[in-house]
Amino acid sequence: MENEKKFVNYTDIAAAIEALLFVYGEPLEVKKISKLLNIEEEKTEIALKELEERLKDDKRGLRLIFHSEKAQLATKPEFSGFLENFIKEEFKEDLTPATLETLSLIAYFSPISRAKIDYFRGVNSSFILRNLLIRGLIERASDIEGERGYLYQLSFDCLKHLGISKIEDLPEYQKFKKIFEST
Amino acid sequence: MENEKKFVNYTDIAAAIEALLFVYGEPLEVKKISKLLNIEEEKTEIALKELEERLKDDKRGLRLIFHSEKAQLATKPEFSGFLENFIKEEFKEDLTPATLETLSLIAYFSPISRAKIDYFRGVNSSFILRNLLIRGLIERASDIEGERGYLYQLSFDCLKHLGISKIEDLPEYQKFKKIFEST
Amino acid sequence: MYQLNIQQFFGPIEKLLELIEEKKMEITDLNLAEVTADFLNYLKTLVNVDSRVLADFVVVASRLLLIKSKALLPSLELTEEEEQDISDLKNRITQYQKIKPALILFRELYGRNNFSVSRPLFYNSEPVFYPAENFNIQSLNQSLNGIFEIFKQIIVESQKIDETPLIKLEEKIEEIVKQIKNGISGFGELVKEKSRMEIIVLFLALLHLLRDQIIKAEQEEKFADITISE
Repeated sequence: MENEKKFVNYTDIAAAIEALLFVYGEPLEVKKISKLLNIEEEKTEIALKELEERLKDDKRGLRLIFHSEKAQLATKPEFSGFLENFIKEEFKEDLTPATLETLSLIAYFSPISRAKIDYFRGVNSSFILRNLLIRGLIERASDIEGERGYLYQLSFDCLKHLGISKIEDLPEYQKFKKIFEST
Repeated sequence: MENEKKFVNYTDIAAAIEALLFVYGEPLEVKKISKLLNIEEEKTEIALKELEERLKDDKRGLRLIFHSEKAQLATKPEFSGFLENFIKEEFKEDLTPATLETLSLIAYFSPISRAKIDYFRGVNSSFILRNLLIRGLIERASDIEGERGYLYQLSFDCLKHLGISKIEDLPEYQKFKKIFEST
Repeated sequence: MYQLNIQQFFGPIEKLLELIEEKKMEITDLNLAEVTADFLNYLKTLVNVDSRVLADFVVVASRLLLIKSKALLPSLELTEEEEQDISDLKNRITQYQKIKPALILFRELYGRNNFSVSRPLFYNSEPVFYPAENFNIQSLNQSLNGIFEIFKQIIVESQKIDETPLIKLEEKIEEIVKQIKNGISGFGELVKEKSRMEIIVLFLALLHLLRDQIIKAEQEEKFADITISE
């Protein structure tokens, strides 16, 4: 590539990733970043970690969000007070108790099938799942349909709405994940 | 405001400005920034200088464009060649099935709202609509704002590319129109 | 556009757990028998709920009734399948109880309004016309056919639900009272040629009437018909 840049170290790569994510805006796959920068995925991962650490500094207004092998640049939640105008329409409406119940099951136990959600709630959840998909709060885990149908997980938009930078940041995530696995 | 942040020093303010400029995208007047953050203009100027200096660091992929009383966050010029290539490459790729789905709904039923598109597809389409707008394949229908936001239609270039002069020329147009109206 | 049924109520497992926790009780057969009446009362409040969802509630209610019957008649012997159903219900409530704190934490976090904002795709770029190779009239037509193929299934499924008449407990209570007045005296006669779903609701109605002492019922021996009278 004519405009190819030579990287000297991880700090260099981290700066390029910052520029890339800034321009793209949406979540970008780690694989794709590596391809664009023409470096190994392993190096991309290290540089992303470096960028993430650097952004944690109080001097910075941005943070990295990681979810399903993608990364996105976003503002830190402590500045949400200045950014009320930018809340998406879909997130303004309140969720019903049943919708929140379903969403929280998906949050803690994703990727999770509809059968499993129905089992826990004791009631058919297909309408609620459709509603959550349309609102963009959840997404199908991948295009691979499992034996018992699709698996669901939170979307990037939902993570941003919650103000967390990765799913593991949910309160007491590990504890509940363990409890869930034992059921 | 519940989420209002108290500033302790200029570093704090600089971080908030970074978040603000990141989201607004376009050049923001010092006056407007001061108003949004509820601080004196003088303080905004000092914090902007601090942010500008900090961004000059090699570790950063972004820079501050600060002139004639306006500030904007942008990528460093050394990345511009590489980023331009990225955009070009990105749009050379085939349309994904999800993108084609969205485009077909817009083609046959324009002008159509996002709510309707989401309803037929059963998932949120906001990212795809943005992609199609940037690709110049669709446009917002002028002056008509639907109840839940904009209406979308194919762009003039797009109709020309398809080789049709009006949407009624699309195959099976009448059949789909009937189904659409009955739902 | 047909409207999705956005559900304002709790799931049956969540509701049962709530009833038990309200009384600060453990999840045992005896305590489940204790909250059966409350659960049936909750079921009565579910108006305008689609029958698929109502059926799920009725399944839970019928298991509760089984537990309740066993508590009232210790001599009643349950089949292996019934025993299995009861232990499955207790298991589910126990599991729900363990994960419930996570659901509460999530609700709190969701309502905090402490969010991150990202930038739209290629924010500072102007639209440029970039058609792709696979974009033509045929691919558009194919895509739309695909959408309506899937969409038709959803509509058919939801219409199936809409067409099943809602079986309301209140109506069934009235029906029993009316039938007794008409001279019917056996539950068997009452449920003749009714759907499974209707039989369950009729049985629920019967229990309501018994509880409120509006009617009397007798059963000579196990599996014998239930005689009902005013």
